[in-house]
Amino acid sequence: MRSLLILLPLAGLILLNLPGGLLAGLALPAVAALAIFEIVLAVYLPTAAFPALEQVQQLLHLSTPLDSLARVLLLSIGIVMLASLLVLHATVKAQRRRFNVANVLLISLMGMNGVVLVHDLFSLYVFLEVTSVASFVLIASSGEDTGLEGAFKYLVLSAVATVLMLSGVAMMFLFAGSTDFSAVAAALQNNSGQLLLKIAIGTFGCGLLIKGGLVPFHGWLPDAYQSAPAAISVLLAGVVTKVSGIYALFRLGISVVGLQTFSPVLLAVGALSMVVGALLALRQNSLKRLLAYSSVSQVGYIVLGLGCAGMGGPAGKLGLAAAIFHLFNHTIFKTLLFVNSAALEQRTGTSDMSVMGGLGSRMPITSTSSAIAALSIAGIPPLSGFWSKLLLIIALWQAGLYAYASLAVFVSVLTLAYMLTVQRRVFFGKCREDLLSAREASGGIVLVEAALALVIIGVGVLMPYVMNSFLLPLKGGF
Amino acid sequence: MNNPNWPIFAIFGLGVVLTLGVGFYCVMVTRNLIRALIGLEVLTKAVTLLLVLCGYVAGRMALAQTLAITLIVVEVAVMVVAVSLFLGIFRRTGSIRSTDIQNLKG
Amino acid sequence: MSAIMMWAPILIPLAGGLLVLPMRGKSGLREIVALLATLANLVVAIANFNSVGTWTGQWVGHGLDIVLLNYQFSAFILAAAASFALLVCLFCFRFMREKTSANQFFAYMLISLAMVDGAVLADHLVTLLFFWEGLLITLMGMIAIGRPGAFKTAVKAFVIVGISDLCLMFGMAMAGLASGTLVMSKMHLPVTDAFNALAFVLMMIGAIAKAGSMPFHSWIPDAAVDAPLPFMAILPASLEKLAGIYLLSRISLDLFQLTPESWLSPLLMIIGAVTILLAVMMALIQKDYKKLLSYHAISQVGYMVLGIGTALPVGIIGGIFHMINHAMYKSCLFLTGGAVEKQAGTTDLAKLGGLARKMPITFACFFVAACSISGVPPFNGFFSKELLYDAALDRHFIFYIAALGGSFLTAASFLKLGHAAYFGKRSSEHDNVREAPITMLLPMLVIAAACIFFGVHNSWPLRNLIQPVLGARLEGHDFAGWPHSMRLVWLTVAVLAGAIMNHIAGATVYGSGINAVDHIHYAPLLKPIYEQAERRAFDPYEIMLDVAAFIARGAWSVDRAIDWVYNRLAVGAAMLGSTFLKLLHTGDYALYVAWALAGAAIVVWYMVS
Amino acid sequence: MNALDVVLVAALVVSATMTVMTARLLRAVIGLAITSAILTMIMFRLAAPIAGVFELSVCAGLIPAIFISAIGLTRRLAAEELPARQQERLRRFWPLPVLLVLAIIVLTQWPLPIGLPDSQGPEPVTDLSTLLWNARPADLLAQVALLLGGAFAVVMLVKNVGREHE
Amino acid sequence: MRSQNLLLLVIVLAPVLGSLLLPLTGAVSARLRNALAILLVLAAVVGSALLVPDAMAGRTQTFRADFGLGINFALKADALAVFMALASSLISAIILIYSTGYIAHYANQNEYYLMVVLFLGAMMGLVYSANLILLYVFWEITAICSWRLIGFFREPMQVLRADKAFLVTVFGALAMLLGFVMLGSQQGSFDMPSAPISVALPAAILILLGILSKSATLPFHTWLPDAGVAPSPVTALLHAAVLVKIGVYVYARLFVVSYIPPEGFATLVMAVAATSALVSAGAALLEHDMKRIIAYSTISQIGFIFLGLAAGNELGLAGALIYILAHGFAKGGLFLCAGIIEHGTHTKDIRQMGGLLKTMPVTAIVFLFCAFSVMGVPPLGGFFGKYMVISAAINSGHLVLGLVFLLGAFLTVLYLLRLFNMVFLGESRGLAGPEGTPVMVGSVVVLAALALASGLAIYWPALLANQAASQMLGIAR
Repeated sequence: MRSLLILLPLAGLILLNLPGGLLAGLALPAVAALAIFEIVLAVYLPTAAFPALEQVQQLLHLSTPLDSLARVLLLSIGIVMLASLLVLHATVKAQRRRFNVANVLLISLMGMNGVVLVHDLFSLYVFLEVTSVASFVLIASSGEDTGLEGAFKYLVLSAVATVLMLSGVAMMFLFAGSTDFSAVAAALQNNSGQLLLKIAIGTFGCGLLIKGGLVPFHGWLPDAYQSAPAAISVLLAGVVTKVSGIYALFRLGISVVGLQTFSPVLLAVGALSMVVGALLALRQNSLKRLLAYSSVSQVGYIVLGLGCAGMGGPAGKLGLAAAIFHLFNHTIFKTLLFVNSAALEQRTGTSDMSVMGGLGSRMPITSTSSAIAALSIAGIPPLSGFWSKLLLIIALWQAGLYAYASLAVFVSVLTLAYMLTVQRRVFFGKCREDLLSAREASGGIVLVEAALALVIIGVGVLMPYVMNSFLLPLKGGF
Repeated sequence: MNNPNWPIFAIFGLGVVLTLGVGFYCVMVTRNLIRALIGLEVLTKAVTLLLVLCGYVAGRMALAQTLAITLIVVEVAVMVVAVSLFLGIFRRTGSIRSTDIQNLKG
Repeated sequence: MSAIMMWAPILIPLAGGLLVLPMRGKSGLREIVALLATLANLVVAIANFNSVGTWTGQWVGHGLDIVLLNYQFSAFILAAAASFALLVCLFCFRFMREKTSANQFFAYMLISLAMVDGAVLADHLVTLLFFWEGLLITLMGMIAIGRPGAFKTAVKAFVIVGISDLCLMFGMAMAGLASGTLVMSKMHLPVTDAFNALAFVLMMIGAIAKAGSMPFHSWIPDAAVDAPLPFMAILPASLEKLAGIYLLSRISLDLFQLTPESWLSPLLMIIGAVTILLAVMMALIQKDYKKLLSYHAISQVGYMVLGIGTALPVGIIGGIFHMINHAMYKSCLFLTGGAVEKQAGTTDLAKLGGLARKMPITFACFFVAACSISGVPPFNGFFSKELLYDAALDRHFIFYIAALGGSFLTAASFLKLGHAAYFGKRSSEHDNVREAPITMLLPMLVIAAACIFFGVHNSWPLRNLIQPVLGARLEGHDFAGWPHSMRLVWLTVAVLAGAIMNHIAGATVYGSGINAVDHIHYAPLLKPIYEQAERRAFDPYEIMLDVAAFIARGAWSVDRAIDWVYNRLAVGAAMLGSTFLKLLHTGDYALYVAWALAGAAIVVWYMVS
Repeated sequence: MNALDVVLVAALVVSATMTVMTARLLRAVIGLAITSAILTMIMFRLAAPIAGVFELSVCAGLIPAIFISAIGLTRRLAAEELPARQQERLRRFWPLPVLLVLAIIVLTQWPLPIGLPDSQGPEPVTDLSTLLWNARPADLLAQVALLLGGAFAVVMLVKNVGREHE
Repeated sequence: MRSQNLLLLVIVLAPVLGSLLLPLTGAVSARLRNALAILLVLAAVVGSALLVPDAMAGRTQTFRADFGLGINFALKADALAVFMALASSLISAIILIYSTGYIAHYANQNEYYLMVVLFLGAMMGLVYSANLILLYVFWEITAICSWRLIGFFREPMQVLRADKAFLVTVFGALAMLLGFVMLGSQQGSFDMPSAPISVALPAAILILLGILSKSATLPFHTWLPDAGVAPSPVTALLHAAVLVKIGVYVYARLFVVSYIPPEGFATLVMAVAATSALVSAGAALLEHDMKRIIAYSTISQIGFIFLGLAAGNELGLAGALIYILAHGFAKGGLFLCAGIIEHGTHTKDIRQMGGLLKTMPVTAIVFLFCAFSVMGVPPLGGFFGKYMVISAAINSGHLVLGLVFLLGAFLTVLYLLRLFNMVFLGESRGLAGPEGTPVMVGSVVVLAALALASGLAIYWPALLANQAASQMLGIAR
């Protein structure tokens, strides 16, 4: 089943580009169909029961091919891809560009699926590269010079990341004689004191941190997010960096290296990202750039949870659960925020907040959904973001990481501050004269906004059920 | 250091480290976008060498060659994209200087 | 004693008041209702006079119950209050006829009466406080319905009395803690330790502020001008004095055991002496009938406070006797003022004159009351003052001199008032002034008669009403009859004679009664002080407002400083950090690569080490 | 220590250094090709002939060609700017050889506690084509996707941009 | 499951879930929406009232559903909760009725009703909550609602103030959350313990920060006067009836009922409250903005409530509860009066007002009566509350702090009368608005009547308050 996730996009890609352009008109529906297929697969894949987080415990020897972490990611990829497509449909009208972008989206989809599914370090690298290449093209697809600039910076940093990762892969390969996760994991256990392996873990990890855009490896991220076309920034922020950076880091930590070896690094980097990202987001004029820094900050939370997981014990398990949960939540609300930004871009032609104001009355659904996402990202109950942050804080506290827990708590204030700035400058307030003619965004975007907002509220309010089915397996440790 | 391959690993490893240094230095220092891409290429060379070297030392030459070939293909694809971006930038801005692509900042 | 009778003095006026309140317009019904209510109240008060009874009711819990106790002292005060209320009501029958706000006046008056009755009957501190503070609203209301702008004075009165009532509240809470009970008849606290002394002082503030002593007096002269005149007769002149001095006596005698040795006794005496002198000095120079009287209403409180402050039986008896005497002659005086105002249309002394012919009965009443207040034998004021002199001299002659000096000035000011209003040249505007109607005269006459009765036959009130209050503390003394010390009587007479001579001299020099005391008014040292006082520079209210404003400015700066921390400091710090970080992001990818490599170097170094 | 190995490594490093330091971009690209050629030799030395061939054909052939065409498209500019930038580039790049020498000294004089694994026995699969086609099919698929991505990059970024300008 | 337990669920969920229907209803008919909103709030009133007999009998209703990790949906209705719920829902209902008159001419009414009813629902949830995390959830829902409501008029300054209020309260709330996490780690669950257990000082301080920020007590108070830019019913709701009482309620719930604070903690709280009472009273004396003055007054009065709670004896607890009730009525009335005045004169600057007694006599009288209650003048309810808390402070041995509060009470008299003076008395300065609509005036009259009734009929609320106080202290009656 899961090989379909890699094969189908490729097949689609080839079919769409058959000579004569017979099927060219089906580009968008094809991608949409694949995304839906992916969502369905993620939810209903029969190999394991969905609420199977107990498997996290067994992840170190990875008995099942598809754990719930991968499943969460597949689900996120499907959802975000669908959202991105709808935004693409609404924002890009030129048929040719639409077709091209849809093709590259397929490449990206395949790359991400590959990243999630493979169990080989080198294959992981290859698929990361597929995802990245697709991203470069997508970011630059508008042809604007900012897009090219952002893509080029991403490319340079990504190449550096590649070098770092490959160095790590090579050195692990040296010891394991293979690049398979289990073989490398075994080699790492048998050769625990080896300098080269330590360097390898360090460089590979740093490569992933660059891909994930964590401070101080984040330089490319705001530029790329800001400059990407609306639909692409949705995809980038929603899943691409999560999959290529954060998921790979999870995978590395869980399946290969053992989180405990570098959890202090993760904690420090996570905390730094949290604070720096939030501070940077405070003073931005571009909504997308602000959201990009917000991503940096929120990814910091996720990595903090991952670091907490490395502390081991029941608190570590809770931390891992919290990190995965926050990863999912962040995917949803950050996607929603970027869709909001796309809606604004559609109606005002810019993402510069200094020319907006009081659009709440003109774009009620955009405004409401954006408020919901903003509150969720700031960790205000009863929305989804609160619960993941809460679990994270509980985990950090129980792991004895009091300073990190306090920091995580108080960065929420900064988060709320910049999110309120967005609300204030864009939606909440008197409508500007020149924006009185603005309308609600087009149907597809509104649909996405409403759906994602409902997901946020639903996960938040139905947290008991999410907890029962998703987190309770860890209760024994509490 | 008991491994019979140690001298080979040491000398080529030194080569890898130095080449990596050259590449990173180039990427960070140059203001010319093409030269930056050349720097990245140098980096890739170093990594390819490291991969092959590790395969050689580990006695996994077949796999190492496979990986190296894949790596080369990836390298080509990335470079094609990079040069496309470069050309795009050149056409839009008329410049090949990295100082001219600093519009996104702050 | 039945619960109904127990509650009747409270409920009858209250019901009457609530009934009257909606009666707008000019119907005579409200006067009748008010009259009936006060009459019924008097009947009840008399019926209750000799009975003793308690009533206890669950209220808030935690020992905060309603406890009423009717005993000799409270019955006496109730009866007195009821009498004055009835008389003032009668007076108002005509006086308030044309006023549209009369319904409010009667309502407030009746409710005030109910509150005073409740406060006097209360045997539980919280019950007392409930009624005591309840008086605030009616006080405010009664002043507010006066002439336009009176509301400001009402607010002033409210602030002063309200703040002192808060002190009373606090003192009560302290006393309750010290004694373990809030039931007044069970409290017997020594005032030796600081805690109890503070409690006493705070409760005393409440009591003397209600009575109108300095430094809580300054609303009274303002109210005299702004409020309807019967208000002055009923509240500051009688009911509030009754209540205030009643409470002062209770806390000095029952709740706390005030002894002459305690430092609180001189404190009270000093307050009393200062009040006597300063207020009468102010009274002396007033050019308005009502305002002059109002300063006397303050000054006379000084005597009572002084008397009770001596903590000697003779002083306390004198104080309480002076309280009832003062209530009589002062309400009588205010009523004459009311009659003059009603008939002559003004109370400005400069415009009045020669009214003795036109309004002989009013003048007669005025004369009796003025003699009483000046302490002329054999009117009632003379006897109570003699007791007070006795007590003051017993403690320290300085207090005696203050009291005597007060008497001198009192006499002088009433000579001036009488001369200016009832004699001297007659203004042509007042040609058609006629004697007041009978409903107004009757109360005055009754009170004037009572003044004479209480003076000539002082053994009745003293033996039946006042001396029992002291009970065992009286130690068998009997202060009825002619004063013991003839020496003091002669001194008093000499002072009165001096006052008359002073007046004659002044009136001759300045040519009119109203200016008879100008030599004091414009005396070298006093003149600037008087000027300042007229400008309210010494008004404790104004001073308190200044102090409050000072505190407020301090608080305000603290508040703004805290706000600055939020609005400027916190935001500024975040913005500074943000700006700094933004500057680091130059947009140069080489820099970003350098960061990433540096980060990687640190991470690898950490992993290796 | 084999002298040939030292020569090869030295050649590689010197070639790479020359590549990044040379004044003209065209020469830099040629330097890159030479570097690739040296790497090919090293690969032969390390018993990786097939990968070496790929390296030679792709990295010494294809990639320089791409670069040269790109430089050709921007030649006018590169030539104009050359004299002005030369001084600056020298200032930027002179520390590189110094740093390299320093690094060589440090790395050779400071023995790092580097351990190598023991021999891990014979390789399970030695047939390259089996490995490439059967063991790593995902990589192959990814390569296809990557190449398509490159193609789309050219289509979207080079071709279309040109068309918009026309 | 007994019907009372389900009733508990209904009280909480009816307004919370029902509020979400309001925008939909509003799309159909504004009148229907208003009616539904009032109905939902009345459901909470009636439901809470139905719980009174049980509460009086000392029976505690509970509803719980366990969700793991110690985060449970647990509701509990003891006398304290019932008292608080009844007081706040009753006041909210009146304010809501007033709103139908006040808000009728503004945009965003759907949002307004949604937020107000949701707010009340969250308040109910908070009051009945028996789990720390559940409490926190409802706590923050109220913050969200107040954020939207404060910025209701959408002017830049108002939105900024809304953000400020939100940020400050969230800052405190997050500190509190950290405290909760500490407690949770200590006791292994986030359920409030049935028998009080002691709590460490850091956790207590952190939780206190949250409480202070929500209750607008020094040094987190300045958002409250700033929030006076909100529509008057909202300020009434936030400042008077519900929002600021959340803090004191949680103090009572946590530090009196559920946990034993460390030694000296109560004195600290009292000192903070005393400073707060004094500083804000002083500020109120200098302020010129009508609603800011009343807001400062609220801050000051909250100090008195804290005094009663921190005194910790039965008298103080009962007094604080009565204070909460009386202050809710009176301050609600004051804010709504301010709303009528603002509606009529279109200004909040008292220096421009004067002589409004003539044009707004009913408002003036109501204002005065509510002010009397706040000052503590009998026979209004504020009298008993003030006496009881001050007495309790003295009884607990804090005489000096009591004297500070006495000074605060003086200033209360001064600033309220100054306000009355400036607004209603004196010469008119050209601003002479008409009396409000009948609904608005009727609402304030009802509030004033309740303020009066809460004093005259103190016996009945006192019964419940005393029951709550003794239950809080674990004294069997």
